[in-house]
Amino acid sequence: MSALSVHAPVLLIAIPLLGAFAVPLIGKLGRGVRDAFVGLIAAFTAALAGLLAANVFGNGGAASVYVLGGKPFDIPLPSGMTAPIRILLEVDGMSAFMALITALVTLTAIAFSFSYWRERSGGSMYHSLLLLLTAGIFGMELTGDMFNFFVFLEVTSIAACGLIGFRVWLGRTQEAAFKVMTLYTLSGLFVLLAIGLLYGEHGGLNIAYLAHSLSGGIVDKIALGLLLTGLAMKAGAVPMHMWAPDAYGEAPAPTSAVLVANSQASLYGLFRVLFTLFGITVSTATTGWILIVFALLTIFVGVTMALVQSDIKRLIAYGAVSQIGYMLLGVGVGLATIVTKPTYGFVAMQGGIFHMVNDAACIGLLFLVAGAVTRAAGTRDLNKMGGLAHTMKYTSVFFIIGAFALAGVPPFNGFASKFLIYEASFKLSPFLAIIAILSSILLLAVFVKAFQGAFLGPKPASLGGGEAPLGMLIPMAVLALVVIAFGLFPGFFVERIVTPAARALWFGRDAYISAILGG
Amino acid sequence: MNGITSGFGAWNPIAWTLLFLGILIVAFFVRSFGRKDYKRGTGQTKAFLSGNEEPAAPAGLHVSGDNLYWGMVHGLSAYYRRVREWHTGDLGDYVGWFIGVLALIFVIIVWGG
Amino acid sequence: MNLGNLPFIVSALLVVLGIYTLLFKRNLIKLVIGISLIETGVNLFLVMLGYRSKGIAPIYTFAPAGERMVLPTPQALTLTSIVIGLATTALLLSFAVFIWRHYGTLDVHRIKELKG
Amino acid sequence: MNGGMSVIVRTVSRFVYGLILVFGFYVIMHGHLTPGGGFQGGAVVASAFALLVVAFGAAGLKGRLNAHLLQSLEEIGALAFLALGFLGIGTAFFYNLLANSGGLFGASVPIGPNNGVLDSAGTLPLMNWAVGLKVMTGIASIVIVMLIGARKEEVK
Repeated sequence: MSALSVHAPVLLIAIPLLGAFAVPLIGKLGRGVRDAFVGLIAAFTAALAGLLAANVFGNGGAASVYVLGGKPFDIPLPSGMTAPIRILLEVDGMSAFMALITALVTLTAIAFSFSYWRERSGGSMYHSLLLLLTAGIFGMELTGDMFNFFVFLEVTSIAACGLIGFRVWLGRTQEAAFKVMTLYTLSGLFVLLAIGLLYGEHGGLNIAYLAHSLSGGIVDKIALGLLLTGLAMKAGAVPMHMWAPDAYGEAPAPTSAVLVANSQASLYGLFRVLFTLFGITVSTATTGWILIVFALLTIFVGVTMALVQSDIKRLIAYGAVSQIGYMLLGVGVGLATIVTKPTYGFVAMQGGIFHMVNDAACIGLLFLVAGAVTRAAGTRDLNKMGGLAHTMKYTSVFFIIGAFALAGVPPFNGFASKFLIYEASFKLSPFLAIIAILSSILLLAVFVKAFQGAFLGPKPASLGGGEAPLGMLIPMAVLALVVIAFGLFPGFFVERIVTPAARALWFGRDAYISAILGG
Repeated sequence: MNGITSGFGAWNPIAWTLLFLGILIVAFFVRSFGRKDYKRGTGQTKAFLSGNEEPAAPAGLHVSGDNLYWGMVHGLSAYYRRVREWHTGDLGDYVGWFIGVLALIFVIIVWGG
Repeated sequence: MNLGNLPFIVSALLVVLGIYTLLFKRNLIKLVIGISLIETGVNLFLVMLGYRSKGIAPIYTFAPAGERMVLPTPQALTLTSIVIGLATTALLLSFAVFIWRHYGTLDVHRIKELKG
Repeated sequence: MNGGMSVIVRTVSRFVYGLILVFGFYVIMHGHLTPGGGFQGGAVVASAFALLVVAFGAAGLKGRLNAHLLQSLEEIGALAFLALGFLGIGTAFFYNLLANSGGLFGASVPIGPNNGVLDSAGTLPLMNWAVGLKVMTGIASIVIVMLIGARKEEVK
């Protein structure tokens, strides 16, 4: 293996961090130089994620460890006890899968931002925060250490809220940023409290070490409750979702796409805690059904609230909230059945995890379209828009692709993953599948409404609007291509990347532990 | 390679797309049997409203987004009134729901976990 | 009563007070204070985890020989958490400044443009 | 507040200012031996700036602290920290290349209680300096930004 692929996990965090700190300095050299630098950093990061994924999936998704600061990570203590004491990154199939999603979303969002921020000042700070957020998300996904997970969680919180409140000249962004920051901090503190409880009980911070020594006692259960609620809130599960439409709706459009990736990283943390950290030391029927109840509420409330929105970004934001529910449903069904391990449990896991990448691509595409539309039209109110399809032909096609894919219309990618979720959850209880299918149909209605409002009919004379510039169309086209490719060849992607990821969560607890502790 | 199976059902997008295209071709084929003697710009193209005259739409009329599905939203107004009141936008309520769910999860996990 | 558990009680009290502040106070600045209270409680809890009774500070420079030291890891965690708390508080306060400028109020019940 | 505080406060703070700076730099420099380090020392140094703001008011600060310069220094501090991390990439990220090497900060330290060797710990003291630079400039620019915010409100 080349040096680059050995160091890929840490470079995925360090390179965006380097970019984030260097951008304000390089920005003084001029906009062109800065954009080239940011583009280079983003492209290199995405290439590293690809390299990491190729390594891990070439290995069948087996867990590998990267030690920061030196070779041996278990220094034997004078008492003869060995414990992992260094900062570790641990990468298995699920981590690599999440890194791929993050790379896809951040690369397209950063490329889109170049055109989006062309006329505005402060672009250096904006790109700096975006790269910081990227580094934080990668950190959450790759770390093998609970405390570092908390640190990166807070890095993403601070960078995300900086981005939400970046446009200080709009009052609503400040309101959204304050609310989101309060909730993010609160959830972060409860996660920290849980980590403290686990540390006090077991004397370690490493995930594998903690997983090895967990016993399912009362302190562990309290820690589980804190972690579960805090991370579910940061993922945007109903009834703790109220911050999500504020955040996605008020953030600059390319940022909204990255915020969804951030929510998915919290979801990854939740799955990591439930499957790898706790696993079967607590009743998985209980935790699985908690996820399923969250999922049903999230799906239904998200979709129905999206139907009555008249702000295009808030409408898409509620759509994004509802999609988190599908992931929770798939993985929740998998978790609830992990003890008996029936076939449909693994299919549900595949569906829920496959839906993560599909949702990231579709929602990213839709938010980018919304950014292009609001920028062209000068308004976000669907009642004041209309007829934009006359002038924005490509953008409207991209909107149709994204909306159909998200609503699960065949042959796009959303259908492929929802198909797996429907079939598997029907096996557990038909009621789950009914809610999921019904909400999917409602979601199509939501996007028909948005499409009719924004793109069809005569165009009001007061409305601006020419086709989006090429710098915006290309990122949208990339995401649309991903949507179509995942839709037309789901078998290939499920076999190559989704199944190793699902296996790492469902079967991989012992492998994850033994990668660090051996044996 | 391109299809997926769930163990109880299967989904093959390529086959589905080919089938879709095939049905589309059949539909166009059936359509070609239609009458060719239809004339544009005559009364044949007018909407039939029980024999009444079609009212002229004011210029620039647009059925905006909120007009769609108003019937459904109206039908579900009992649900929507409640659920929109629930989204107060008050930060205290946001925190309250978080703490409430936390307490509930504690009870469930400590008892049932 | 065992006084060794007193700091844990204080930390729980701080967290509860902070949650109370977040739930029932209306001024944004007070909400930030509430967040800080919770944070202090959590930090106190963390730093207490490493305490051993009659332990000395874990510094080797000029340390008396043979004394037992408290555990340094939780102190490092607490320091990190304090650093993060500083950034969070600064960010929250600057949002509050801008909210005051746009809305002309700091009352959380009147800052509700985003709802429904 | 623009005019600053009374003569007593100003005189005392002029005197204390230097002491605070010295103490802050001491905390940064001895970060690898005693409690403290980059963040704590940087915060102490930044508190000296805050003292200036309180004692002399916004007007007294004019020309002394340049927000752009502070921001650039902050970025340089962060980049230096990352560069020190990359220094050891031959073995692993953050690998302490300089420790026990005999060169700069390369003296080896006996395990257990000792009298403190300043010239030890490899890249750690350098990282402390980098972090210290970042934190002192970062907090100082936060103070300045908040000051500007407060002054605009007074105008309003």
